[in-house]
Amino acid sequence: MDIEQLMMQSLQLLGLGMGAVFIILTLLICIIWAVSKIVPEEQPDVIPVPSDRLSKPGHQHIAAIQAAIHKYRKSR
Amino acid sequence: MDIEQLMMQSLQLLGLGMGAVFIILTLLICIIWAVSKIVPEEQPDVIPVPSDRLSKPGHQHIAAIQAAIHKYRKSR
Amino acid sequence: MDIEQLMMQSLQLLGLGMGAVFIILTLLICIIWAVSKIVPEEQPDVIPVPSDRLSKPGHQHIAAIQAAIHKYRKSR
Amino acid sequence: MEQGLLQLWASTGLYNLTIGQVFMIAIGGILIFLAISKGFEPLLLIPIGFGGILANIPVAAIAGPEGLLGILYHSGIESGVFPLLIFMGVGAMTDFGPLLARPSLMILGAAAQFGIFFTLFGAIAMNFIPGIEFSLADAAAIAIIGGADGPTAIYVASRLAPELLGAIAVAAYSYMALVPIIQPPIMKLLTTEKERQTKMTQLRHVGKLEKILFPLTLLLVAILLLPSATPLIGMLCFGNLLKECGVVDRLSNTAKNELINIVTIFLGLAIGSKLAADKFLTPETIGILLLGIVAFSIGTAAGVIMGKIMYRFTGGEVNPLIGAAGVSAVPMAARVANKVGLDANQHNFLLMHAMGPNVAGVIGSAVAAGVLLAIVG
Amino acid sequence: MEQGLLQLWASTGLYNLTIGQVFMIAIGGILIFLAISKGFEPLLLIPIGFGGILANIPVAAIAGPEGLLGILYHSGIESGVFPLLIFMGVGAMTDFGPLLARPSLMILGAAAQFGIFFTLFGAIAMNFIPGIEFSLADAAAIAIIGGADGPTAIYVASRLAPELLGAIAVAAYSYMALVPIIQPPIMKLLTTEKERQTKMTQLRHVGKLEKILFPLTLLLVAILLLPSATPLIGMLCFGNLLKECGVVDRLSNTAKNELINIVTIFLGLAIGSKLAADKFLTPETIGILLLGIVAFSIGTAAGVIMGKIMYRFTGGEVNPLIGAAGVSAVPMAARVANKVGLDANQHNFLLMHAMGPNVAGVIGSAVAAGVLLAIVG
Amino acid sequence: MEQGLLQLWASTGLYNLTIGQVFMIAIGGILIFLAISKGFEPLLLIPIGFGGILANIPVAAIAGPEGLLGILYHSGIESGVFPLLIFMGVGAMTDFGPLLARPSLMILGAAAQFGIFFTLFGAIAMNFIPGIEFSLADAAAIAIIGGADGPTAIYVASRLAPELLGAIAVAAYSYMALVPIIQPPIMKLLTTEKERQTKMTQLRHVGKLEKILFPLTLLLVAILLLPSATPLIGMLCFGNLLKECGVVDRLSNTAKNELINIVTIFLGLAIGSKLAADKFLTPETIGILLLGIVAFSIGTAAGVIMGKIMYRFTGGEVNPLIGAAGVSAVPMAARVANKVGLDANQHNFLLMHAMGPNVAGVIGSAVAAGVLLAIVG
Ligand code: NA
Ligand code: NA
Ligand code: NA
Repeated sequence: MDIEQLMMQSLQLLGLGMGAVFIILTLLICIIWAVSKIVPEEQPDVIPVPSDRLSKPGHQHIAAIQAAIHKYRKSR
Repeated sequence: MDIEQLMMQSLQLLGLGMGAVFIILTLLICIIWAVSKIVPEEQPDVIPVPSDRLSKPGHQHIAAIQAAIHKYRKSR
Repeated sequence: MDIEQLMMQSLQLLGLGMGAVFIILTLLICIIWAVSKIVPEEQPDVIPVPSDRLSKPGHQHIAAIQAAIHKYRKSR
Repeated sequence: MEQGLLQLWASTGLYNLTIGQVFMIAIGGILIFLAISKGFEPLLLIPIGFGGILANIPVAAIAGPEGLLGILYHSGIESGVFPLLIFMGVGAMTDFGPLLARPSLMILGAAAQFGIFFTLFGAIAMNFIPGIEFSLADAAAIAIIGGADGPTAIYVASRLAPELLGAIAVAAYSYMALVPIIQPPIMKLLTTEKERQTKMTQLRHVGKLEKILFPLTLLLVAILLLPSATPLIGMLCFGNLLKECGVVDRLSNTAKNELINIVTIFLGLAIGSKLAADKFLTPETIGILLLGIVAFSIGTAAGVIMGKIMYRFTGGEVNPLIGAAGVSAVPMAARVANKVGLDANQHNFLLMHAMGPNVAGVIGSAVAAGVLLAIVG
Repeated sequence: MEQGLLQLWASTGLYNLTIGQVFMIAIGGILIFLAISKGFEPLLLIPIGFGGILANIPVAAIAGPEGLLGILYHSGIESGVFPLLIFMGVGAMTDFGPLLARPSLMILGAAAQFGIFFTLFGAIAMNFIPGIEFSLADAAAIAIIGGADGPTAIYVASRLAPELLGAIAVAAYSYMALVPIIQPPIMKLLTTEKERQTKMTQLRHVGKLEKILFPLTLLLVAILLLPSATPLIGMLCFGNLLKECGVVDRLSNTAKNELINIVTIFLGLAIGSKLAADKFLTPETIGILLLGIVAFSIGTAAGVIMGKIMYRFTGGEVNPLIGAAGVSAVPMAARVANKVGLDANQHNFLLMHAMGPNVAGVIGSAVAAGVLLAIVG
Repeated sequence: MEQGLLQLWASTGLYNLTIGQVFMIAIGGILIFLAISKGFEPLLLIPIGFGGILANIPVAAIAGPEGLLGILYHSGIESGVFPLLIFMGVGAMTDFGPLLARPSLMILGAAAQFGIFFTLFGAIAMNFIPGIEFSLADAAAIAIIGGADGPTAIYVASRLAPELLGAIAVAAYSYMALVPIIQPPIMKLLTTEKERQTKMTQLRHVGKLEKILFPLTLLLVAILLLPSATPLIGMLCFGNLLKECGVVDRLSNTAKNELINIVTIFLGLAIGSKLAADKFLTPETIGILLLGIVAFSIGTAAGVIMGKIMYRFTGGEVNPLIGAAGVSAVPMAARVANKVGLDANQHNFLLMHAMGPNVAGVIGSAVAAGVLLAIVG
């Protein structure tokens, strides 16, 4: 196959390929959009914002600590 | 092979198979029973029941907390 | 091949093999030594020794506990 | 350009899909749907369902001998490697303690294997229906569905009737997932309220040494009496020995986690490769699905009836419900026995008591598989 | 003894090394150096570089058909298994949420594939240079470098031009590592300061059901329109379904951790086996390296230009910089878009907005790969 | 029915077991027993022992070419893949720091390889015994037991004398397990109390860069001087580079955990396949077991004697005991050196000092393996 023919083929592939990519991704956009309309909206899980600024080390630790302090306070 | 013959064979397999299953599992029962008699009985590991109801978050945490509180108490 | 010939060959292998092992490992010693001279010396990471003897259960826990106690102390 | 467009069009699914493929893709989707929304054995039905979809895609030949699924099937299932590795992982996960604590309950795990051999007979009887023609090997492979044990069914089917493997695997896992629906009516039909309320005494403590000796003992018995079952039983025992011996935890952890996960993914996809429309959509498949549910039901019934016999003989010390757990389907069947027991008596916890027959059922079906492989294979 | 010494001497590297092998060992060392000291895609360039060194050792034949690298290459890359398993792992890691939140941005991931097809044309044009002779299959395999997606490039190259695989893989991963250097000048050249300062509105929350449906939808579209892309897209979707369905976490965790790590090690070493001097040191390799950078640049430019078009059409709602992320190179390209955005406006966080086009780029290059495989393969 | 019963009976182990198989099953049991109750290299001896049992089961043909063990052997050991992957994992686990801190101690790891070459001579001398006929390749494969390094022994044996692999692997791992029993008497015999009490100065700190450069340097030396050792040394260095470079921790963690665990299970089972009675119960096996202990003892002695020489030359700065660690058997031999040192002086901690010669021994035996493969292979 001579180079001109190959170049024609590759030009053709450029057209077909970009066409296929755009068609398929556009179709996907439409479907995703449609699905998002059909599917009942879901509330994002609200993460309770701890009022305590100390929350970093993990809730369980804090809970344990508060319990310990509470107990200590009572035991006096 | 005609179907009647196959059915005879499958009936025979039913007998042989259930026989083998029962013989082998019964033999296992006997062996397990014998082994359990021979092997010296082992005491189950007794897990010490913590008197403190707070033990959920893990002993180390509690230990740390108690130490901290103890230290604080002393430091006053 | 008769046994004498094999024994000659194995003696020869003994010489060649131990020679190769010593040459290669000696060469490595030289290279390692040279590299250690060329490479700038690196200070070992000094691990800060905590003055607090309580540090076993992990710094974060301690931090949390101290913060909790601090808060409690203030809140009184 | 037109030529290229035509070539591209001729390579689309729209151009190439057959009705059968569309149908099978839908079946794959349904398996996935059931697995996700109903929790039906998701670890296997999601890979199988997805593999089934991939296997029915035209042009791509993913299930062909050079496609990913074909390669996985050839190297892992045709060879028997995957089910054996799964069995090793199952061994590394299984605690035989409850079985060792009360070994007599193993007899329930034996009785439930009646489902297998009855179904073998039923599969042969199906040959009277025109259009269905099961050989003895086919019938044996189908019957093993009654063992309610996935890897055993796949291993036997891959040896005796590879062309039926897809349907057998789907049937086995589907019915295992359906255990909570299939078993309770049978259990209630065959037992009285009083029987179901039977409480059982606490299990004795089983020592470490007994647990270490068990896999070795089991293997020894299998070697002496039924070597054809030793690939399956051997790997089960190997995994269990790794677990119980206590000195190679890094191996047993890998066997029951990463390794079994990897093999599960590959196994599921590879089974999916057998859901290709041209192989799956046959009268045989319908026969297999029918026989599978018969096998499960008969196995359950046989286990419960043996439970009733033990109830009678022990003077009411054994709750017949735990006989249903003898089919295997670990741990689902034991949970079902527990639940039906709780329905009859709120304070009746049968779970640990049902675990013994449950794991005995695994051994029982491996033994049954050994018989089938020895005589039919 | 002299004979033995001679035999030993004749087996040394000093006696056997060719100039080409020395050169390639140095190249392997450079890849490793760049990976370690500059952080250039170390997960792949270290195994590839090391594999390249091993492949160029005389006498040992590690890359030969019976050597470790040769075995890994034959069983994992020639078969297509490794890149597909990597794709499964990538699927199990990828969150398609940002793409689902604003699907219109997928068009940016489509535009960036222009780099692939333009390079295909460029590779063919290179045939005018004497000494270089690329077939259409070669050109397609080279062009896919423009997809900026490692496993896709390896998969396509292993199918269309296995003899070029080493150079293509090295080019693909090297340029992916160089994204922070290649892309910013192009992005700045094509956009105005005002465009770069564009802030984007927060993404909507995407529900679990949408995330579960997406991989199935994507696979369905691929089945209907482009089955030749389904091995790649199928495994991506499978991994993603494992992740999103929420009922098989142990499988998705294994797919995205241990399994992908194992395959990455093997894949890297196996690619290294294609760096053997006699196969790698050819004029074609230089051509491939040149074409690769062209592909990346054109892809980036095309993405940015499409971004400018969207900026115009949406009345300034879309920052054109995120178009550059459409080439894939996940997540590097998205981070680059974010960084260039921050340079223009300190409060402009584009990362999540760029993730949509970024993962769309993965899909886009898989689609492009499908077209190439369908027409050229 | 009688026919069926006869067929079933003819398939039992009771009918088929040979005396040799019973004996080998017992051997497998003993290996497992020693591994569990005495802690003898359990990670390998449990899989090897269990594999040995499985390999001697009649009828099932688990070690045959289509059985699980046969498949594992063919794909993992015959190919050399498993020992090389183990070596990669070993590399990812090994800290060469102590060796780099005091490189001169490597000479101890060189001296201990005398065990290998002396045993080679001994194996050939055994040919004077009627009934034993070792070729040079056989003798070399047996001699490598003296390297006290499992994967090296398996790799060399699989290349030079696959029919002896079972006995060689069992001997290598058994004697490695017996190091705490074999070595101390030899060490005490050859050293004076004063020598054993020698304290050594603390090791210097070794920087990160030196640690990264070492595997590359080692590989380079092997490439130049002994390419036939590069499969082993290369994978060791690759694993170590993954560990030390610090940018691919997910790969090095997988290499030294899940991957090495999986390969260890498979390798052990596959070696077990070579314990089949008809292949294992030969006069050669007894010869191998004898030669193996000779190899270990001579290697230990050579290391200690070189230690004494260094003690003399350095004016008492080197404790000769650490010479025994030069045989490899990482980290057991280093621990033994430490223990014998503690016995002589309660405050004498030699562990880190012995680690240098210990890992040098691994390199030394890989070098020795390279020589054998280059000249005999
Ligand atoms: Na069962
Ligand atoms: Na792309
Ligand atoms: Na050694």
